[in-house]
Amino acid sequence: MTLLVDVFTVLTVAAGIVFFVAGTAGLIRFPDTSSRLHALTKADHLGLGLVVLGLLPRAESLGGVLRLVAIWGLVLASSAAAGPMLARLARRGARGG
Amino acid sequence: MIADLLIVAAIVALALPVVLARSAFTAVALFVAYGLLLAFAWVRLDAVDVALTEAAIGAGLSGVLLLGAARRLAGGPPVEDAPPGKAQVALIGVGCAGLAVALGAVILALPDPAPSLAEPVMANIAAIEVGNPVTAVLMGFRGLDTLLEAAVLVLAVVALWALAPDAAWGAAPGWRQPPATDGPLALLARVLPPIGVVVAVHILWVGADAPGGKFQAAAILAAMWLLPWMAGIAAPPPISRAWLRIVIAAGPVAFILAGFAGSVLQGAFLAYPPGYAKAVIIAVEVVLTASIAVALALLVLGPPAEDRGA
Amino acid sequence: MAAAALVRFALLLTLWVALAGDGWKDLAPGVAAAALGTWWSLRLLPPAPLRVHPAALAGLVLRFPWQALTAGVQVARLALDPRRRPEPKHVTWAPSLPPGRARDAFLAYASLLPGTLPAGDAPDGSIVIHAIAGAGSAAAAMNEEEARFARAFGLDD
Amino acid sequence: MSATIFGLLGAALVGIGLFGLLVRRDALLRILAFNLLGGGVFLVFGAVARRGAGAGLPADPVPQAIILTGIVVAFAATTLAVALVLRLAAAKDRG
Repeated sequence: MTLLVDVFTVLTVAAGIVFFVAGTAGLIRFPDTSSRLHALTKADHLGLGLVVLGLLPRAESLGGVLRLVAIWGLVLASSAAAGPMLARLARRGARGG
Repeated sequence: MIADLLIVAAIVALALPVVLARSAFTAVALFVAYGLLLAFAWVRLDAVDVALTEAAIGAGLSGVLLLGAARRLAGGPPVEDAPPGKAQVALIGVGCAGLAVALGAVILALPDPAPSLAEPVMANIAAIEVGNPVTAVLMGFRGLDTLLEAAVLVLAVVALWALAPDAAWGAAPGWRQPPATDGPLALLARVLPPIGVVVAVHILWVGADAPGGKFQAAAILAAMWLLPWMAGIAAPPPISRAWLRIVIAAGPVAFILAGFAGSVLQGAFLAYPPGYAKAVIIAVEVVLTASIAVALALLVLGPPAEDRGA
Repeated sequence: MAAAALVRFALLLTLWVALAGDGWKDLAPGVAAAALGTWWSLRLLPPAPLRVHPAALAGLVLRFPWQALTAGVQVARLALDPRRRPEPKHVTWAPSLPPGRARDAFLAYASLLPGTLPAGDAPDGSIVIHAIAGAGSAAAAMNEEEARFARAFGLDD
Repeated sequence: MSATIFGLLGAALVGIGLFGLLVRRDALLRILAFNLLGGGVFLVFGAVARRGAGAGLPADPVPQAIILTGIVVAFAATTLAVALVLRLAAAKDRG
C-alpha cells in the first residue's frame, strides 16, 4: 500500500515537473508575449496541480489536504487576474510601438 | 549543498544586473525576483520567520513601492550628473571586490564552535511562555529593540507626510488611481482581501509558537488593504482622519504601557508578570499588528500629492 | 444578504481550519478572523442575486481538471515538439454576458481554459481573445463555455 | 556548510551593492543598490545565526530577530528615500 502511494507520488510529481519544464521551454520559444503567458500559466497550473495531487496522499490530516488545494486555488486565482492584465498590456504595447 | 549553490548562483545572477541595468524599470523587476529568491536562502538558513518577512516586505511591498516609483520617474528629466570615468569605475570595482573578499575571509575564519545565545534563550523561554524562540526574543529578551522599531515606523510615516506639498496637506495619501469598477484587477481586489485577512490572522496567531508573527501578518494585511486602492475600487482615507493617526500610534503606545506596567508590577521596564506573559504579549502583538499594517500601507502609498491630472 | 454572509463565513472558517487545524484552542481567533473577513467581503463584493444550478455548477467544477489537463498538454506540445509552432492570433468575440462582475468572473475563468486568453476590450465593446492555436475555433469555444458558465450561476435568463 | 555558502553570498552582495551605490548616478538605482547591500549584511547575520545552532534550535534566534527588525527598518528607510526622490523629481518638473 505504501509502495503504491510512493509510486503514485513519484509519477505525478515527475509529470508535474515535465509540465513546468514545458512551460519554461514555451517561455523561451514562443514568439509573442501573450503566447508566453499561455505557457507560463496553463502549463505551470497543470504542473503545480499534478505536484499537489501527488502530495495529497502524504498530507497528515484533512487540514493538510485543504491547505495543498488552497495553494493551487490561490495560484490559479492570481494568474487568472494577472494573465488577462498582462495580455492587455502586451497588446497595447505591440500596437503602440 | 547543490541546492544551496544553485540558489546562490541565481541570486548573484539577479543582483549583478540590478546594479548594471540600463533602465530603472528593469532593475526593479530584477530586484523583486532577487527578493523572492532571497526568501529561499532564508529557508535554507533555517530562518523561516525571516523568509516570510523577506517575501512579504522585501519582495512584495518593496516591489509595489519601487515599480510605482520607476513608472512615475520614467517621464522625468534624465539624470544630469556626470557618470564616473572608466578608471574611477575600475578603482571602485577593485575596492568593492577587495571588501567582499575581506568579508568572505572573515566569514571563513569565524570561531568554531560558534558563540551562540540559543542556550540562554531556551533556558529562559519558559518565563516568556511562548514557543517560538524568535517571538520570545522580539517581545521578551530584546523587547526594547522591537519597541523602538515600532516607533521608527511611526516616525517614518510622520517624515513621509512632512514631504507633502502644502496644498495637498490632509488629503488622501499617494497618487490618485483612476477609479474602476470592472476588470481583472478589480475582481481580484474584491475576492482576495477577505482570504488574506484569514491568512494574516493565522500567521499572527501561530507566531507565538511557530514561524510567523506581527511583521509578517502586518505585511499581508497592508497588501490586502492596498489592493482595492490599486485596483481603483476604493480610495485610501485622508491623512487628516483622527482614527488613522490613533491606529498608527496605538501599537507603540500599548507596548510602552505594557512596559511601564512591568516596571510598576515587576520592578523592570517591559518585565512581564509570571503567568500572564503570553496573554500580555499576544494582546500587545494584536495592537502592534494593526499599527504596523496601517503604517506599512501608508509608507507604500507615499505622501499626499497634488492632483496634477496625471 | 444573510445567506451570502453565512456562506462566505463558512468558507473563510474552512480556510482557517485548513491553516490552523481543528483544535478548539485555535477556533476563537479563527471565528474572529472569518467574521472580519466576511464583513470586508460584503463591503467589497455586495452579494448579487445568483440562482445557482447545483448540477450545472458541479459539472463545471468537475470539468475543470480535464480542461486544465487539455490546456497544459496543448501548451506543452507546442513548446516541446520542434515541428509545432504556436500560431497566435487575436480574435474578437462578442460576449452575451453584460459588462460587470459576472463577465469579469467568466473572463478570469476563461483565461484558465485551453487555448484562450482574454486580452482586454475592443473599441466596439467586444472582447479581444488571444488564441494560441486554432484561432477559428476560439470564438466558438468561448461561446460554449460562456453558456455553461451562465447556466451554472443562473445568469442565462 | 549552508551557513558558510550563504555567508559568502552575503559578502558578495555587500560588494555588489556598494559598487552600485558608488558607480550609479540614478537615485532609484542607488536605492536598489542600498537594499542589495543591506540584504548582504542580513545574510552575514543569518550565516552567523545558523552557525549558532544549539539547545535544540536549528539557529541562534537572537540574530534572526535582529534581522527581522532590520528588514522592517530598511523598508521604512527605502520608502522615505523613494518619497524624497519623487518629491525632488516633481520639484524639478516645475522648474
